[in-house]
Amino acid sequence: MWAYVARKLLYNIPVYLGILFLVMAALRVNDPVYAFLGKSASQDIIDTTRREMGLETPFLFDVAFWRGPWKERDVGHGGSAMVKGGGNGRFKVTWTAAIEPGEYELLATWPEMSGAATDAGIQVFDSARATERPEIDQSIPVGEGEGDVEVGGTSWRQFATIRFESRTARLVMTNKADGRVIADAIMLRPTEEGREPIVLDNADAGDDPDPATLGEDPGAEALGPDGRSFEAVGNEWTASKFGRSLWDNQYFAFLSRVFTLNFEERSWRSDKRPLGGILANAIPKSLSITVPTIILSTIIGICIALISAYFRGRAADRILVVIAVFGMSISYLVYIIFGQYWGAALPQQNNATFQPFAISGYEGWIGFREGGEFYFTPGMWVQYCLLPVMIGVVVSIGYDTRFYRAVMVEETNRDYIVTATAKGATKPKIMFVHMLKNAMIPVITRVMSTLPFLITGSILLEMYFRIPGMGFELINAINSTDFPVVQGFVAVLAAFFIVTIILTDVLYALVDPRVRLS
Amino acid sequence: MSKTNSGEPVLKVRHLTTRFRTDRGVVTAVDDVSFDVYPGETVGIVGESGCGKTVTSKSIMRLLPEQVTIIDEKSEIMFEGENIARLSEKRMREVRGDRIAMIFQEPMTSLNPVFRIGWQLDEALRYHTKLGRKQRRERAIEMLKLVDIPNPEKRIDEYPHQLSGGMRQRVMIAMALCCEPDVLIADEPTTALDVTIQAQILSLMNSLKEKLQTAIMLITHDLGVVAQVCDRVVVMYAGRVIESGPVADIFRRPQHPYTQALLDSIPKQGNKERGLRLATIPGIVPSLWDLPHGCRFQDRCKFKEQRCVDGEPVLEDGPDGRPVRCHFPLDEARHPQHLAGRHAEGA
Amino acid sequence: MALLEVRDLHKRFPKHGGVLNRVVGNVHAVNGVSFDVNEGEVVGIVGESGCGKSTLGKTVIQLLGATEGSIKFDDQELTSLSHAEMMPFRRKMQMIFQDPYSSLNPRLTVRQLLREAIRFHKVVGADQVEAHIDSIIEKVGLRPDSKDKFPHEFSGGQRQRIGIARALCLKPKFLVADEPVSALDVSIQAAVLNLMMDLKDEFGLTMMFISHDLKVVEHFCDRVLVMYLGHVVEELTCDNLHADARHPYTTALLGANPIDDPTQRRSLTILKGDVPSPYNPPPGCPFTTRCPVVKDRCHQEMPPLEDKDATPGHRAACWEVEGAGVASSAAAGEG
Amino acid sequence: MMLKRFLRSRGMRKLRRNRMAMVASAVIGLYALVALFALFGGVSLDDTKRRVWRENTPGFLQPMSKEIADYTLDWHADKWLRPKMEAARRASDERSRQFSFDTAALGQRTLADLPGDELIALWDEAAGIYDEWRELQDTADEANEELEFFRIDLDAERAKDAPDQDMIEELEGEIEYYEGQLEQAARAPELAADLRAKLLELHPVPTGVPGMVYRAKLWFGTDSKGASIIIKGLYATKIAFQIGFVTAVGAVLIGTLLGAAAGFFGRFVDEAVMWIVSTLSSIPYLVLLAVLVVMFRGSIFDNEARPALALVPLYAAFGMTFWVGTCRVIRGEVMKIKELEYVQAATAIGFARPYIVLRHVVPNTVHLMFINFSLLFIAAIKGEVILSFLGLGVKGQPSWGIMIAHSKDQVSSGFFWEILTATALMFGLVLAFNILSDALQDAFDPKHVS
Repeated sequence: MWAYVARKLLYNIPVYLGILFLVMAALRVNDPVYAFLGKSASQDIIDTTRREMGLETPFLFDVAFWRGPWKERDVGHGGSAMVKGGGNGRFKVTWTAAIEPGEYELLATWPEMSGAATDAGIQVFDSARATERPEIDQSIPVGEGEGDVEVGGTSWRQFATIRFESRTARLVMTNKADGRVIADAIMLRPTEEGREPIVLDNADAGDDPDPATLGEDPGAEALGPDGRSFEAVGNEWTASKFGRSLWDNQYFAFLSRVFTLNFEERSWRSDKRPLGGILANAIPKSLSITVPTIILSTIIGICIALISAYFRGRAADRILVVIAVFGMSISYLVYIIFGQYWGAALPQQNNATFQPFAISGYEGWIGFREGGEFYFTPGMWVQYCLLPVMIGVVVSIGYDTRFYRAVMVEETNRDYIVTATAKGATKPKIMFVHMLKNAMIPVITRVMSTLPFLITGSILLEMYFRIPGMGFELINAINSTDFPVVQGFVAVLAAFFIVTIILTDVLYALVDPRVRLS
Repeated sequence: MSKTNSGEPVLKVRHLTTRFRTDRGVVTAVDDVSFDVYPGETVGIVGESGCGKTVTSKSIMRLLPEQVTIIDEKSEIMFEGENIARLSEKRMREVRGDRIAMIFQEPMTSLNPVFRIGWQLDEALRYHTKLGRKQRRERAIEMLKLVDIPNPEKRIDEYPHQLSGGMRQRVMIAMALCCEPDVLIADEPTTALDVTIQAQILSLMNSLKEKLQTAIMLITHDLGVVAQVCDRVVVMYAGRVIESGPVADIFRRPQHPYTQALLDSIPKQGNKERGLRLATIPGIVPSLWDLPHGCRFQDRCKFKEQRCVDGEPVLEDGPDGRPVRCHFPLDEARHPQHLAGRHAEGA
Repeated sequence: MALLEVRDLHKRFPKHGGVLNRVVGNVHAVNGVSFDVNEGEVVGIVGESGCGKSTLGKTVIQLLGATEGSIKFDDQELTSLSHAEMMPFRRKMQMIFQDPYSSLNPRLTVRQLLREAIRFHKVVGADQVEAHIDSIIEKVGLRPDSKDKFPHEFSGGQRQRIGIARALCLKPKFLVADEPVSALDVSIQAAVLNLMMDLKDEFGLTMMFISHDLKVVEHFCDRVLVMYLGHVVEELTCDNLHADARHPYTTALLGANPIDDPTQRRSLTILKGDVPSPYNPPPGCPFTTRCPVVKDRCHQEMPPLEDKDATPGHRAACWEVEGAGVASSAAAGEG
Repeated sequence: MMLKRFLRSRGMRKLRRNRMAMVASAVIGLYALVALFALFGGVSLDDTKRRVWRENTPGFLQPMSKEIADYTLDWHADKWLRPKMEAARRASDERSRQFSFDTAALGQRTLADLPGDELIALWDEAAGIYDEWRELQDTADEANEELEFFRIDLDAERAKDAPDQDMIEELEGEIEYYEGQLEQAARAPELAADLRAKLLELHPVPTGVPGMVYRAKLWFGTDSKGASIIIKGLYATKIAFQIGFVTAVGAVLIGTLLGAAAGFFGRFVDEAVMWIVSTLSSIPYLVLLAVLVVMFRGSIFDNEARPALALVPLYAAFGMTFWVGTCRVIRGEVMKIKELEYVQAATAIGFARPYIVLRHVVPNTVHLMFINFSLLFIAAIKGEVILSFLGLGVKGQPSWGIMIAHSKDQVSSGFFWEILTATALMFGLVLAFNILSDALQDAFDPKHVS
């Protein structure tokens, strides 16, 4: 039997990974950074926020699937140039060079292409200090613009003169432009005479100048053998000249956090609450609604089913079936609206003496106060949770009764019931002893299959009665693309789901001897 | 051989008629069935599928679902001087399992899969006797020994799925006989079993009948089993009893054409002639919804005459002094060629 | 030359268990069976449930792939054929099934059922398909108007006739009948058996008749193979089955069969115990757990299936049955 | 062809005998007709937005109390007609004046077809009566209020042991004055009647067919924007049918294909399909939907302007989650059928496996497809309600979910017409499908017990 449980566990691991992948991928279709910063934020802020959020590493292997990476063309200086269509600046190239401090003229050259951008901007950094961001009109081919110069057989366009204090010059060009941006070669020509100009071509390869080190001064070793490097971010797939380990991505980072059970990750929303904290106070709220609902509706469901099966075919049975079907045909939301109206709003309106339920909201009824002192006030539970629980039970009774009735009635047709009758057993004896134990198997299946959805609580009830349970937090987190909370919750939920699947099998073994020993 | 039918029958069934309410209207599954069962005797109820033999047995035990079953007022099931057809449900429960017990065809599904053998065995004892837990367990183990189940002490705590088909049928028999009922109704007990296991069960039932003096009402479609085990036979066709009597007479000199045709259609053992064709009965059993006026076997009967079409024959004593329901019952004189070849000499 | 030659056929079903659902054991449904079927002959396969007779039938016509051993049909080895190469043989070898209620597709009328098979194998020209259907239906004794009815509109016996029609419409040479009459009442059983006999003679069919009922096999077949737990324990002709039977299991089977004559009432030979579980068969001869004449040698070695007495083709696999030749040493004995 | 065979099968004959099932299918047919009628122009999107009367008027059964009658009259004259007529008066040319007149129309109830000037003259008269009536109303209200205070003071004064006489006289004088005012106001109802007649003259209720249509629109009252609830209900029926049908067909098809493939071909196909099924079914249904909607946010599907496109996220959401149930059921059934003898017979004849799946296996699961279709139809409709409430579902057009969600606040103020209409319409359709799916299960599934 334990081999069976182990196999089930092994089988569910890929399912678990599948769940996390599905949710994380779905959330990342729209770039979350823009959801937070809006469209207009500058490239720089975008980069820093992206790193804070841990989004700078690729999701899995950063297949920029339909965005397409920088395309390499074998034209232009040094036999190659990189081209990227205009966009929101997510794709950028960086030229880095080790230089002697001093004033330099910056010249650029690129192969002529149709649809080139008119405002291709290059942000120049003096090590970490951002200097100017001149724009080049690449639609005018090099050589035809005024002021273009001929150096070493290729024509260049001078676009800025900058004084550098540090020993590193870094030029960053993004695809935030109105047309195609062409990144080919840059020349730094010192204004003082007698010093050689430095040519940076997109073919140079740096060792591993991690863009994350944009802030510090990349030491010499970070640059290529001749002190130059070129790297195109958002383009790891093709042009990334430095290797990124396969495991260095958001998915595995998250998985490592899950399997080491650390919940320190902070919510992105303003209050930056730790995930563990949110979970800790959300789960009890959800449970205080769904656990009573499940217990009550199962018990009531089974009782009604037993009555219905007992009077099978007679009036009582038909009435119960009709009520169940009628109940199921009304939407869950209508029950909630009228439930809240009659339960809470009406008594309050004509300020009836007996006002049992609050219209919405939640007060802790059990737990530890700040001082660690334990409190248990059932009155609070009645006031805030009993109404949603009753609504939940009323709604699920229709479904439960039909299911359990079908199970009971099916059991009554089994041969062993006829044998028991032939032995002289009374009808209640048959129902409550023979049949009930056999019926436990489908009952367990049903109850256990709703167990994992316990902790998300009834999302609708929580949203409507504004009880900040796990479902409520989850939906809000999703709407505000609060990745850590969403991912954390889904991880916990999926884990809980797999645990209940295993638990179901264990319970089967307890109830059904055939499973235990086979 | 058959018991001498001295004294009162333990079970007297007179004009038993059972109808079912279906969405196509009311249908009569068992029509005016009468027969007796004497103490210590095995009566075989024989007939092809759909002839009402199982409905007859379940009507006696009132195991059919109440809402759809109508047992006609004129049905009489006399047992211990009472018409148990009219008994209240409460009184009937006292009879079931204690005075009349029943075993079924599918050993695989007739036992409750989630309860131990021991629990199910002493359930009847719990209902009908005042025995304490320990005595009940001893009684149960004793019964398991009686039905030749090896090491019963271990088996009693096992679950039904741990036993083979034959073993389960033995448990069923033990369960039925633990209150020493007067009548055991066995509804096709060996049909689902293999031949060798069937042999074991049949011989067990025979030996128990001797030991416990229980009358057995055996429902089957296998004429071999009937010949092997039964003392008297009741042949049914389309819900009606068409012939009954001691087993030797029925097999030797069947009076109803259907019985005779049934016997002929069984492949003979022993001397084998190449390419011998079996006797068959043309046509199919009439549907209970549109029964023909007159004799129900008329469309398939070789000896059909106009009288068979006009009126239905009544179950009355034929030339051999045995009840038969046919206007022209077979007898030596009129149908020598049919009866002569019947088992004159040994196999 | 025999139409069908089966040599040392094995069929094993893997049993899965353990954490990784690996194969932890094998059920030997068919365990080294060898036999021949000559043209026009009817060979019976008899045995209790779980003895592998159905599996043998399905493996012979390649419904199930054989694990080991060779099956030669018309002198062509079947086990190595691809799906396409198997096609002509599919047509020549057909099967009749047991349960009338699940052997016919409930959504197809009789005409569609037959037309589908005929057109697939192009048994007759496109224009004669209807005529061919009518003739087959008439041959199996069904009313012509039943062509456009659904299976649920027929009785058990009639459905078996449709099953037979489906097999015959391809004009096969070899027919495997897997318990064709077991689910029918005695009178209908007789009618279907007669029909099968007529068709055998008319079409000159060679048949393999699988059943658990010895009376039916004795009546219908020329020769019979008695199987027990995947092995053939005895092979003999049916002419005088009762007298010829030598293997203890066969005699037990015959003895346990209640014959329909009260005057012949005799105590049925009782075999104690149950068929052992196929998951762990007993060592040596499989019948050791129930055999009335078991010796310790039976536990050690599996007795080979060999000729035991003068009558040709009468073979038995049992140490206790004196061999026709010298006291049979282990090595002797056929394949 | 397959359908013909299916219709003649045993199950369908049993189904036809089940009266309840026939009634249910008739009801569904009726709903389908309404949906088709609405689809082919019967009820257009802006029909559902056009104002027919004042906000939140109750439906046909509720009697009009006096206050509501006065309030309605006041709304009709002052809030509805006044701005239109004043605009018409100020209109420079004939065309814009006519335009103002047209805006005064309430659905089929247009202004009387008299020349412009006469209309304005009529309106002036009506305005005069209205002003006078209004004034009387105000004085009456004020008088009542004052009287109440003074009476209290008077009683209090009298109850004192040393009542101050001149105070009492003064109070009695005030009371007398205001009672006089009330008498004058007694004429108010009469004035109201004149005003109502005048307005009817100016803005007559249409007769004949448009009259019937107009009255029909008011049967179930109007919503918070004055639009007819019954029209919104009918349009929502179309939406519900659309959502239910597309989702159910899509889910059943995907579910059947994958289920049949997994069930018949087993091993790898089975493992892969069951992995997807387990993954999708272990995320709570609403969480998955919310995530999907975030995926579509900002895309072309996410704007009110094009309501048809706004449904795509809903379909995607349902599409991803609903097929899972069908897939499991069909897979179980196919695995059972695969072992049956008629499939083995087909293999024996030599048909290729895919042919056997399509010809012999899948047709025998048709009954399960129908059962699942009706179950999923219901699930889609009920799912839409919840999604619309959470703001993730239908956008830009009325649906039952939108109607129920919007009516949340109306309920607390006692106005139930919108929520009851939506619930009643939905109840009818969902109940019919429930009964039908039960009947289908009885007719086809031997094991199922009603």
